[in-house]
Amino acid sequence: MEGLDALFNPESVAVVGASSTPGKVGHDIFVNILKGGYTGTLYPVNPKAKSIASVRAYPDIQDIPDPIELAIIILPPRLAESAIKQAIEKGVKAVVIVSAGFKEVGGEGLEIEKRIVAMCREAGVRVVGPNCLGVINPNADVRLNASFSARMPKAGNISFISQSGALCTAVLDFAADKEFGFSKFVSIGNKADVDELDLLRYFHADPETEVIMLYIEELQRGPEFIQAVKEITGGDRPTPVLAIKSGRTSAGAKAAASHTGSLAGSESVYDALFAQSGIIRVESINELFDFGTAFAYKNESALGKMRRKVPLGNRVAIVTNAGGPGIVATDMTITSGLELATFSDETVEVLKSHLPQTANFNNPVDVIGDAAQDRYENALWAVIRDEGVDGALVILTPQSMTNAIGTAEAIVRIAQRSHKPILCCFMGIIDVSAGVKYLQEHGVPVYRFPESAAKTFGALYRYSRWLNRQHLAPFTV
Amino acid sequence: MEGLDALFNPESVAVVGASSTPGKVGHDIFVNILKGGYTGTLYPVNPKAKSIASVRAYPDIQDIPDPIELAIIILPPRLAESAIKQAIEKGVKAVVIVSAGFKEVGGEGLEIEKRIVAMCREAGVRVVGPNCLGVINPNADVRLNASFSARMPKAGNISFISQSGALCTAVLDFAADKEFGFSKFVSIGNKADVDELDLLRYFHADPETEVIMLYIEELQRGPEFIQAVKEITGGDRPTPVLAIKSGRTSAGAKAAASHTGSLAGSESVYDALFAQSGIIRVESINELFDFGTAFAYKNESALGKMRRKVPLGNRVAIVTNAGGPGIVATDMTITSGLELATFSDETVEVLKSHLPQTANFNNPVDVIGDAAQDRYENALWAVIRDEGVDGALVILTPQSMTNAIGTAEAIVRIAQRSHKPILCCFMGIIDVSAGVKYLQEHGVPVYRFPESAAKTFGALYRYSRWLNRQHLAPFTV
Amino acid sequence: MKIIEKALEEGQSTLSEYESKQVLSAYGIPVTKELLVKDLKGLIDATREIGYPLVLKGCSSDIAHKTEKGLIKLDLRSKEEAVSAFDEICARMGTGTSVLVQEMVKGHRELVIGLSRDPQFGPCVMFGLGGIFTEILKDISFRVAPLEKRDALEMMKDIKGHKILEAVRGMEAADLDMLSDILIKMGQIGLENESVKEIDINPVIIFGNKPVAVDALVVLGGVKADGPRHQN
Amino acid sequence: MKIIEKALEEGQSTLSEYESKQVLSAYGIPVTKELLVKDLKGLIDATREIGYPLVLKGCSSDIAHKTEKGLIKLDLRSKEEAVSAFDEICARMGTGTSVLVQEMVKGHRELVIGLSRDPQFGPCVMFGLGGIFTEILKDISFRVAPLEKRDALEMMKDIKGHKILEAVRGMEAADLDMLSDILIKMGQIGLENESVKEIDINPVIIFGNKPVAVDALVVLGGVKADGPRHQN
Ligand SMILES: CC(C)(COP(=O)(O)OP(=O)(O)OC[C@H]1O[C@@H](n2cnc3c(N)ncnc32)[C@H](O)[C@@H]1OP(=O)(O)O)[C@@H](O)C(=O)NCCC(=O)NCCS
Ligand SMILES: CC(C)(COP(=O)(O)OP(=O)(O)OC[C@H]1O[C@@H](n2cnc3c(N)ncnc32)[C@H](O)[C@@H]1OP(=O)(O)O)[C@@H](O)C(=O)NCCC(=O)NCCS
Ligand SMILES: [Ca+2]
Ligand SMILES: [Ca+2]
Repeated sequence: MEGLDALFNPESVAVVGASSTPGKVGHDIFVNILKGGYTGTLYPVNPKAKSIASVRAYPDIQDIPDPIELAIIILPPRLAESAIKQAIEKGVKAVVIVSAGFKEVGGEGLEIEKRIVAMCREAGVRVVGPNCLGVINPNADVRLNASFSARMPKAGNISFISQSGALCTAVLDFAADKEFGFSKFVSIGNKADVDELDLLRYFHADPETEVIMLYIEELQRGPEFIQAVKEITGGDRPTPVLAIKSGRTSAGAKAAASHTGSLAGSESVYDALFAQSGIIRVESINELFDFGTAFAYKNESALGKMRRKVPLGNRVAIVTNAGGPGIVATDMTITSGLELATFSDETVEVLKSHLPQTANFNNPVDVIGDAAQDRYENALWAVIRDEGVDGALVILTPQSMTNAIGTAEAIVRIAQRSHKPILCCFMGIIDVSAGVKYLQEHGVPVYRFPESAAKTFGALYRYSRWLNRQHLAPFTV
Repeated sequence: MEGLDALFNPESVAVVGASSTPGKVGHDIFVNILKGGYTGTLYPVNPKAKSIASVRAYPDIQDIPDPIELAIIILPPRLAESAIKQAIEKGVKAVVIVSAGFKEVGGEGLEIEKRIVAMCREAGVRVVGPNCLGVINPNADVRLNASFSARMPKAGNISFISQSGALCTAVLDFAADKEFGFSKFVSIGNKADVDELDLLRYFHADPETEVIMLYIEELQRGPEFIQAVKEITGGDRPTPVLAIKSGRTSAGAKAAASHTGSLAGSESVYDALFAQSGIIRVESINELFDFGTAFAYKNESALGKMRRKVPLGNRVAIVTNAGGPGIVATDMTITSGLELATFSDETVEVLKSHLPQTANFNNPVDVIGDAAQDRYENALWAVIRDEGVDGALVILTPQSMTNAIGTAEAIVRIAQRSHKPILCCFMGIIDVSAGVKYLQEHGVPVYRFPESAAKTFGALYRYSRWLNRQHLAPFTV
Repeated sequence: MKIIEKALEEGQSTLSEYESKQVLSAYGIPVTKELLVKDLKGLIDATREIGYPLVLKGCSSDIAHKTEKGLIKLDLRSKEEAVSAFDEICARMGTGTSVLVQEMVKGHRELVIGLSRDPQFGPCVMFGLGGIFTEILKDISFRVAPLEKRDALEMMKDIKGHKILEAVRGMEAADLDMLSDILIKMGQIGLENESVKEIDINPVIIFGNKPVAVDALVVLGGVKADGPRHQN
Repeated sequence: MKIIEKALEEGQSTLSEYESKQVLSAYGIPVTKELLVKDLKGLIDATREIGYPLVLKGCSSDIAHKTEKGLIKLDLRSKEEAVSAFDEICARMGTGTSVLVQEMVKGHRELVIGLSRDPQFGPCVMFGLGGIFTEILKDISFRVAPLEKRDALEMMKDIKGHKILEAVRGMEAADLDMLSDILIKMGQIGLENESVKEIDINPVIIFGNKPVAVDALVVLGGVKADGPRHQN
């Protein structure tokens, strides 16, 4: 893993092919690292320039007077090859090759790529790329933004691995818009050396990564993948993996002698692979973010340990102040393989003692449009304590008596006292924004629409079944 | 329809129950109308206040010295009843009852609601609500924001009907965020008088409405609904209707003697109803907006007439500058019931003459990462002219040579010369925002993710099949 | 219809299979060739008329789930088999039993066609995969009556297993015109007979390319549709 | 396995139904009771051993789609029926024909269990709805071999029609342990026999609550899996 440490947490970085012409990739990436506030030392390498963005440049990586841990290569293939030779001699631990024109174009590009990998493996140097967007580590100790994206994402506890560079940019923009934080962010391009499995293992071991997101077009390894990932997603300190696999329908039916053969598209195999290795397959980028937030949701247990909030069963309680969104949530709850919990008589009694007559005391609990925070607090506390309830969805729509921030505070108080997951839907952006912010700051997942909250609960439940499965002895499921 | 004109385009409005206490519904709605820049005359009615938000108040609607077309009632049920009696005497043409506490609580509330409706029908006065969020018409000639929402949406050509008031607020916020415009916006609450069918008919006749969006929990009418809506969605000047129907799974299986009886949940009936009346059922609010934009997409024909862009078939061409998103779009294209078009030899030749060797000349066309606008323009023009192509998806990811605005201009030029729909996906918010804005201003639908564009194309194709079906003689399908 | 009125007078809440098929037949829906017999002589006459292989079913309006009670004898190929099956059914059902003698329709494709009554929208027609799959897959679609032909064609396309109607595995494509016609007529039965509450035709077997109603159940007691709730 | 090696030597690209089932049987997968006969005497002996009702099938490794050629005679109930069916098959197939005499397994529930080989991940096991529904609904799921028991149980739950395994319509719930066992063993066949490229068992009929392989096809010529493409 040492090489990968140098990738995400290097003491020093050389950008080979740094350019002083704005708009060139070699310029922009250099400037993004510089402006991102990288905490190590950054060296531009360029044979013609004296300095790049005011930083003294070196004609060759070997001219740099200090040791270099990571080299970022932004040069066409042939130049890249000789630059990497020199970087190895310089003693780098890892290289990131951003440039395109390698395996993906075939011919000489492919040959050069092979030679580079052979050379690096021989020297024990890890290679990311080529044809990749770069690497980001927003952690305050590092602040490395070696990417095309001018905006460094917020620090968080979710790591992202992408096979598509183009998608990375879109995801980073999307994340910025949602103030979504990342632990590490890496574009793997052609996967000449470092691939998804290396990174899954690294992030599993990484204490700053709670959830791994993966965008993949094809996997690189064979059957070993299942065994290895099973350990990651369901072993001792499990890390959930959420994946988007594209290329779903592209595999046409093959000519085969048997029905089985003709039905075995690569997509059915990927579904199998994900099911057997405990990866949660996700349909869209929106969902990736929705699920990610909830999978990272943790709580301090009575013993002072942080533990992930996954439901022990599929019985959901809904607390809402409006009928319509309650129905929408109910629909999606059922569709997502969950059930509406049935409350104990005692719970119903408690609800009756706290809510007005016109409220609904059964699931979904309607605290009625004019509910302030106290009704939410009492109702949520009553249902979350019920033994027949495995978690709750709290829906708030802005109405005249609504106190979004007060309700958010109440929810956080209860969430801290219960190990059961509580997902929120605060509808509307403007009126409820203070409440939303408070929930986010306290790690409670909050969504804009009830469908999203319910669907996410379904994914959490799927993962909890996987954890259960992995911790039971085989043959007792 | 006269009563409904008074609802959306009144010369004068009285707010009965206007209040000077900020935070009270009667205060906020009054102020929202006032600050929204209503072009007619606005009168607060309040027995105790001299003025509300600096506007002279009247103790009673009958004290207003001028004629009143629309009365907005924000008083508890009993007071509402007598206020409406006086409004009728005053000669109003329509009333909107915002207050809750009527049919939905049963008992006296229900009785009062019945009496109000009877009284209004007798007098030929239309009633919206009760228990509704209000009415909005952002058109510059009217600018009526009689709602809880402080922000008036932009003017547009899509009208929205919602049975859930709570959802309205969320939708308005969401729309504001996306700079999405509305023609008319109405919350129908208990539907004591005006219901979805009245409004569908009204919006069909409304020249400012091109698309109708509907959020519904249950329909009010019987079989007549199908006949009436068929005319709207598939008749002479068809207006597409996009609907979210919630309550999908809530109808549990009934006890029935036959299998058919036990399988006939109300949801299967709604699916049937929508299929038979040509309503496009939509799964989420995100989709509602995605589809809405494309359904409103029009083009000036050679004769100078604006015509809606719907594909004549399901054969889609994809033009992209990145492989990954191209695959994602291909997947969703197939999943949405579409096909990837096969190009004629001629088209392939034209593509070859304009694109570099490493490009992909078959569908999806990959113009390669370093494409500027000219490659997009040449490739798109080549494929859109192909007789085997019914429309196109254009995907742009920000890369070093990308010219988002130039590409957007090229797309608009081509879109104006072709009747085939062209949907775009410009990934990323920041780098491509100028291009996105240009497309939006020129009415070309643009999405953030390729899935959305492909799925939307699928919905357009579904609608085009419906139009076809309705314009063929029966028994020849 | 007479047969329905008679059953209502006699307090029946369902029609027997025989009666149900008479209703369908009256609307031109193709049903199995069949005769109701009460004794051995009737049986022999009926077998001559219908020909082997045939099916015997103990017939009564009370019995909804015949299969489970061993009152159905399939694919009988000779007089001996027919007589012994008849005796067995009579033994199980007691004296005065009516037994339905029915042609055996062979086909691999089983569909369900049904009618239900929605309180708000009135009669609705159902189409889907039949046999045990009706329950297991619930692969069905509905349309509100009256159906246009294009509604009927679309509702068949709507089910996931719609390929079953195509030429698969060496079988002919099913006759979609005949199927549409059945669906339209089911709607008509619902519209014209307020006392018909529900109908199941399950299975409709595709014999060659022709649909045949092989089993049917008409449930009586149809409530009037609420009618438009709206009183504009 | 010997039987496979022999077939490969003889240049067969598939195993006959009889050979295929011997492979399955060797791995403990329950198959129909059956005998291969060449003449009338063999037929009579075999019918005695297996008992009526039974099935005759013209047997050859060349014929993948037997049904379409009229070489399958189902539900034969007597010596006469068996003999006339035998003659008909021989007439169609020519001299030296082998005919498979097989017990007739009755059950309403048909499943498919299969094996395929992914170039990257190796042998994969398939489970799904069988009979004509395999093609029509494609309601199937896969797992990569080797399967754990919980993989097998989950893959059965994964199909939309998984209710078919429950107690429906008066039928017993299917024996999930036996089914899991078959699925696990299919994976094992794939892992242990590189020359097996694909297997179809279709249908597996649930007889009572027990699965039985009623028809089977083993396709030979399995290429070795690429192996891990990664050379770390
Ligand atoms: C690698 C790549 C970015 C180079 O493109 P370019 O900017 O046109 O390259 P240049 O030849 O101008 O080289 C860049 C700089 O490196 C300098 N350079 C040349 N040889 C050098 C060497 N041996 N060492 C260091 N710098 C060198 C050049 O002088 C130039 O600097 P300047 O602008 O100050 O003159 C381009 O080939 C490429 O691959 N682009 C695609 C990248 C991509 O999309 N990746 C995948 C993302 S998902
Ligand atoms: C109607 C409703 C808003 C009234 O609530 P409220 O603000 O507590 O009502 P009040 O009794 O204070 O009356 C409001 C104003 O009308 C005035 N008023 C009283 N009688 C009046 C009359 N006959 N004519 C005019 N104004 C009158 C009051 O004096 C008061 O003004 P003030 O604040 O200046 O004193 C409330 O009952 C309600 O229904 N709320 C729910 C609304 C809702 O959610 N709708 C559905 C959205 S989806
Ligand atoms: Ca970890
Ligand atoms: Ca219109």
